[in-house]
Amino acid sequence: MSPMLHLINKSPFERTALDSCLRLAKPGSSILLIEDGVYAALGKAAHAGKIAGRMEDFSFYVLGPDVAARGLSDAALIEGIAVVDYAGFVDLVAEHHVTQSWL
Amino acid sequence: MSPMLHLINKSPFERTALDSCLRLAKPGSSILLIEDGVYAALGKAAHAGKIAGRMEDFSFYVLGPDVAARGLSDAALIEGIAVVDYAGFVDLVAEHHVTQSWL
Amino acid sequence: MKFGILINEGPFTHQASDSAYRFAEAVLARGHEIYRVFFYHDGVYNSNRLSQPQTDDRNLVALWSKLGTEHGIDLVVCVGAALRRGVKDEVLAEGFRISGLGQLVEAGIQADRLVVFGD
Amino acid sequence: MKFGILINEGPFTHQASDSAYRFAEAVLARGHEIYRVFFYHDGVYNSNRLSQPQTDDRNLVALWSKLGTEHGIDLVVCVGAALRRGVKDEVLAEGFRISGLGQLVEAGIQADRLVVFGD
Amino acid sequence: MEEYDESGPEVVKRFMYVNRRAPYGTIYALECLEVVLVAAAFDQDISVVFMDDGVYQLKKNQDTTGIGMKNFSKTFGALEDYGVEKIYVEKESLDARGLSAGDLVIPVEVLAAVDLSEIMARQDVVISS
Amino acid sequence: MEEYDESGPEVVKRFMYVNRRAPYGTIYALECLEVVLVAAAFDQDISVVFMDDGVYQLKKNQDTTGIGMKNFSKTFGALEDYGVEKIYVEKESLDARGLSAGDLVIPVEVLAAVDLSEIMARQDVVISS
Repeated sequence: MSPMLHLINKSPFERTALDSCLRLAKPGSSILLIEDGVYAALGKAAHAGKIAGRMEDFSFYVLGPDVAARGLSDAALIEGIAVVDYAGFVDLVAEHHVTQSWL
Repeated sequence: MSPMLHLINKSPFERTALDSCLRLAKPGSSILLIEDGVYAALGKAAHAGKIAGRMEDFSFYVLGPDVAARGLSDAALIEGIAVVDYAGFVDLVAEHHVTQSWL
Repeated sequence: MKFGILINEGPFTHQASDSAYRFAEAVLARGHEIYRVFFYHDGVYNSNRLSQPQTDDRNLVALWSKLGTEHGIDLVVCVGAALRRGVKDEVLAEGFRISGLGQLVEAGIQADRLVVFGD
Repeated sequence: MKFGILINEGPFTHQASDSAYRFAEAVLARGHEIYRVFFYHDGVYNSNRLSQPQTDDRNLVALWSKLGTEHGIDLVVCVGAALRRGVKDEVLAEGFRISGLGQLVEAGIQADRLVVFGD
Repeated sequence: MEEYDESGPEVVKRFMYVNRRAPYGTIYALECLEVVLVAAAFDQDISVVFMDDGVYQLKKNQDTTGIGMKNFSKTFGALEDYGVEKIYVEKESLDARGLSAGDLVIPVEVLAAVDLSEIMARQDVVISS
Repeated sequence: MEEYDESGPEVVKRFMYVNRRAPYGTIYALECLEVVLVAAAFDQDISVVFMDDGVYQLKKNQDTTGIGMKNFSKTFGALEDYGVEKIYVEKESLDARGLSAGDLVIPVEVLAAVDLSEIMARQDVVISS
C-alpha cells in the first residue's frame, strides 16, 4: 500500500494540528503544508525543530502560492522541504493512496 | 483604574489564547474561562500548571453552565477558581473597567 | 449600566452567538440596558430569517429577533460583511437592521462596556 | 482519476473554499475528473447566490457556479447543514443542488481520492 | 461492466471519521456524528476516531440545560445499534486530559498513538471536520 | 443635557484593536483593518496591536496572485494618512517568528510584552476578532 498524504493548514504557533499529525502519521508518509500551515516551514521560526527533526521519517512539501501570498518567498525554508504549486498538490494527492486533512 | 477582565473561550490543548493572555494581562486582572476555555480549569489535565502557577497574579473564574455542558461538574477544578453563572458573568463585566476577549 | 455586544460568528458553527444570547438575557435580568448588538464577520448570518434548525434545536435567529423586538434592542448587521456573505434585506429577520461599521465604533463610545463574542 | 472534494467552510471567512477552488481547477488541468464537490458545515454558504463581494474581490459563489456549469461538475449542498443555516432553494446559485449526506459517503465510495478543505 | 464493478455491493472501502474537536464550542462534533449515522447505512467498513479534544465529546454526565444546546452525547450510544463497532480513542489524548475509558459514555477501544497510526494508514477514505 | 454629555465631541475613549491572526488563512485580519479605517474617522484615541500570528499581517513582500485573493497588506500604509499613529507590535511574537521591524511593511513601535501590557490595561474598549 502506498503511503498517506497528510495536509496541514494551521499555523504551528496557534494550533496543535502539526503536533498531532507528527504523532500519528506513519513514518514513510508525506506531509503537505498549505494555507497558514506554511508558517511551519520557516527555518528561522521557533517551531522549526518540529519538522527539521523528522526529515528522515517524512517527505515534507509546502504550497508555493501560499508561501508567496504570506510574503515568505524570500524567507529561508527548512532544508529539505520541497515547494509545489497547485498542479504538484494534485499530483501528490494522486500519488498517495489516501489524503488526510488535519483540521 | 479598576483592573481588566479577560475572556478565554479556547481549549488550552488546541489554541494558544490562554498563553498569550497570561503573558499580556497585567497582574491584578481577572480571567474568566467560558465555552471551550473551561477545559483550562481542570485540575487533572496536563495544562493545569499554567493557571495553578498564576493564582497570585490573577483572579480566575469559570462559567458554570459551560462546565456542566461538557460533563465536568463532577471533575476537580484547580483550587481557587470561582464558578459563576451568566448573572455572575454580567457582574464581572460590570465590575471591571474593560473586557478583552482573547479570540 | 449600558452594554454593547459584538458577535463575530454565525449561529451553530461556533458557540459565540449562544453565549452572547445568554449573556444578553442576563444583562437585562440584572437590570442593565443593552445599547446595541453589532453583528460582524460571520456574525451577520445570525440575521438570516431563512434559518430553519431542527425542531428540537434552538433557533438563534428567532431568539435574537424576539429579544430585540420585545426589549427594543438595536440589532445592527454590518453592511460590508453582510454583502460579501449574501445577507441582504430580502432575507433579513425582523428586528435587525443593516448599517455601517461606524455603528460598532459608536457602540464602543456610547456603551459603558463592550463585550466581544467570537471564535 | 476521479476526485471528490469536501468543503467545510463558507466563502471568505476561511481560505478553505479558495484553496479547494484552485485545487479543483488544477485537477481538471491535470486531466483528471471531479466526481463531486460536497459542501458541508458552513461550506453550504458557498452556494448563496446573494453573495456580493466588493468588485475588486473574487466572487467564490460565482466561481464555483461557473466551474460546475461549464465542466458538468456535481455541486452538492448538504440539506441538513443548509437548512439550519438558512440556505434554501430560493437563494441557491446556478449549478448547485441540495441533497443528503449520503451523497458525501457515495463520493467517498465512487471517487478514487477524497480531499477535505476546512478550518 | 466497469460501472458495475465500481458501484456494486462488493466495493467496500475503509472509511475513517476523525474527531479532534471538543463538543459545543463548535458544531463540528455534532455534524460529524450526523455523517457517521448516515454512513452506517452504506455497506462500508467504518471506524470512528476520537483524539485530541475530540475525546471530550464522549465525556459522561454532559448537561447542556444551562447553555440551551442539545445534549447529543447520548446519541453516541446509538452507534452500536447502527452497526458502527470500531470506535477508537487515542490513549495519549485521554492521558493528557486526566481521563480514562471509565469516564466515557460508551465502551471504546483505547489505542496508543503508534497502534492507531497503523489503523489510520490502512484506510481508503479519511473524513475530518 | 445628559445625552449631549455622552455624545458630544468631548467624549474621547481609548480604543485598542488587537490582531492575533495571520492574514489570508482567515478573513479576520482584513475585516479588522476595515474597522480601523472606519474608526479613524471618529475623534477617539486609537491604537492597533499586532501580536502572535497577527505580526504576519505586516510581513513585507506579500504576493497573492497565486491564491486569487486581494493583497491588503499595502493598505496598512494608509493608516498614517488616516491619523492612526499608535501601532504596536509585540517583540516576543516577532522574535518567536524570526522577524524584526525591518521585515514589516510599515514603521511600528516594537514593545516587550511587559510594556504592551501596561498600554492594554489603560484602554477603555478592546476589540478583537
